[in-house]
Amino acid sequence: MSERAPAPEHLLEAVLLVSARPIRPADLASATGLPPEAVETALANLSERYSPETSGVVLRAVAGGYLFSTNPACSVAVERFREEARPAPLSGAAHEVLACALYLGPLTRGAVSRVRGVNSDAVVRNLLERNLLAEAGADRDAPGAPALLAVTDEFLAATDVASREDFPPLDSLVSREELDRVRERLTSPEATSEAPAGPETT
Amino acid sequence: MSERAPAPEHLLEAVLLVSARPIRPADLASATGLPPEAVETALANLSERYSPETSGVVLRAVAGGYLFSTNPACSVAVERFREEARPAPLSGAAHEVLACALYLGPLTRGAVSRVRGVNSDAVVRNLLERNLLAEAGADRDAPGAPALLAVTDEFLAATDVASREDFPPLDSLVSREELDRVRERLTSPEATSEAPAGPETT
Amino acid sequence: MTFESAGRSLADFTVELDVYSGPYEWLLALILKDELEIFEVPLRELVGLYAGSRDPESPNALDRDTDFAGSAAALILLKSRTLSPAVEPEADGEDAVAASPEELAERLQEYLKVRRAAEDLRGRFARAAGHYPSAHVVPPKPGRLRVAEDRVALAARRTFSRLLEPPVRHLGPITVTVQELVGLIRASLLRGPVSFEDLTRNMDRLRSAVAFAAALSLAQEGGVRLLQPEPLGALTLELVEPPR
Repeated sequence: MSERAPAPEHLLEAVLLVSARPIRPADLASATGLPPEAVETALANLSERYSPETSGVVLRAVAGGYLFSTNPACSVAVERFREEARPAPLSGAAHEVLACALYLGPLTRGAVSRVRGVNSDAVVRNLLERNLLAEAGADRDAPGAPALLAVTDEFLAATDVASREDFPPLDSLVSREELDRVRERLTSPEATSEAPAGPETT
Repeated sequence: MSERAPAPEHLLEAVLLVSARPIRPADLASATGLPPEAVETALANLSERYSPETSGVVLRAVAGGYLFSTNPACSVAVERFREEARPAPLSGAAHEVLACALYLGPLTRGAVSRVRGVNSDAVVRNLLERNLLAEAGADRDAPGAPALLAVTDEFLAATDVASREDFPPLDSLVSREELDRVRERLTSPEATSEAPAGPETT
Repeated sequence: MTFESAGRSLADFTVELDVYSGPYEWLLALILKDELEIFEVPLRELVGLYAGSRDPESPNALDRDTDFAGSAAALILLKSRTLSPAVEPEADGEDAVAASPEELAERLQEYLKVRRAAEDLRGRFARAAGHYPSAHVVPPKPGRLRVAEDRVALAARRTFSRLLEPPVRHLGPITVTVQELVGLIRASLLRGPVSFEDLTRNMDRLRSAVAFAAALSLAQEGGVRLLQPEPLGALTLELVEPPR
């Protein structure tokens, strides 16, 4: 191999950056492929590098695992950033998924993907994170009882409408035949779905 | 004053940790309350601390702002930790459509298809889904006012450039001689001559 | 005829035919823009050229093959479509008008630039891959996000009225090549003229479509004559005697 393997500390830093939850040393070892002792040593080094005295990012040992957090000394800046940050605008795909949940919901991830004709799991995940969609019960009739997705009050607040009834009715938007086609796609069983099959993330 | 104010670098680190999108220097200044020059200096220091050679977390200048990302040298560990495969690379057609939007855009789907000589709607759809393209207004002069497509900040981040100006100018990509050869070949009389029967080769 | 050594993709595949010499991709562009008669392009020769340029050891051999097979299939389709009697060109008024060579040159020049830009982008994407953002994101304050009501309605209209692309899974993998069927047609014709119906009696639809394209290709190259006494009537193939 012409390239040097990254240092154990670097591997841990990268994994710690992409986890919002504490990671157990055993999981760090299995992700990085490092022996447990190497993980221990690297964590000790990182604790120094990411200490409250030396950094705005601190490495905390919590709940049996390790986690990056902001240094409490910097919390004013973080809070102000949060106040001022402009939320990322919604994509066209996100609008489509919201329209599905608003007009056809509550419905499963699979149903969203079938109606749109394209795997929508990533977009759904993003909308859940942003609190515009929420899981509202489960479809007990489907195998694995997948969660049902619905729009949230926060979504309604973001659109500035008083209630769902303020949105134009569905039949004013699309024709009878088109609606029938949508319903057909909606109720077609998971197994014969033509929507690109993505891994079901549950 | 009993507590010392955190160093500018620490304030920036904390704010950078809590954003998945590039933050403009002006927004960093406003969140941290630092003067722009102090932000500049601190960013320069952080670029060294979080460089690909020295860290598993790297500070990138992309899409007009600054962003913490994992070091690509550590991506295998990250992907193993998240149990997520790296997204499939884009097709050649997708790269062409993005090149159209970047250099000739904002432009309509029809214009993209005309430049490429093939219908590009499906490719466009996929790129909208991946947030690399977005609809930015509409062409009011065309019948039906078709949407105009433009590249997004996600596109700039995914191609690792700070701004559009970092792309080479379109005219620099092909040499004058090559372009002349195309013209010559197409406008010379032989180019349209009748084909004699092909030779038997089997 | 020559070709430059195979590179990363079909971008390096250069062909020299009587009607055209230059990059394969431009040939495709020319044909797709109706600027080069599809009949003038000897498909079999093209396949031969490609086969000769193949490097099975190359790491992206499969990609290249797939790209080529895809474009060759498009050419076959185009060729057969062009021959079928009642197909109108696309109702795209502006494009239906034959462009002058100057206009075409301009468009191809632009396309070439876009091609190069696409290659440049491919490299940039590849170099930037593997960057993952922080997961420690704080959510923005509730109420800061605005969602435009009319955009949701518009998205509903778009989503619910979209035609799904027809499923193609039932077509299965394409396991037949034009060369194969060219060989088969030649062999059948050694015993005398054959009707297209007899030739394709035991073939599925895909094979007969490719057989048709192969027959057209042979006819165009002058090795085979196609006889069809009346429009849409029975089609007979016969071997053309080589000149002595």
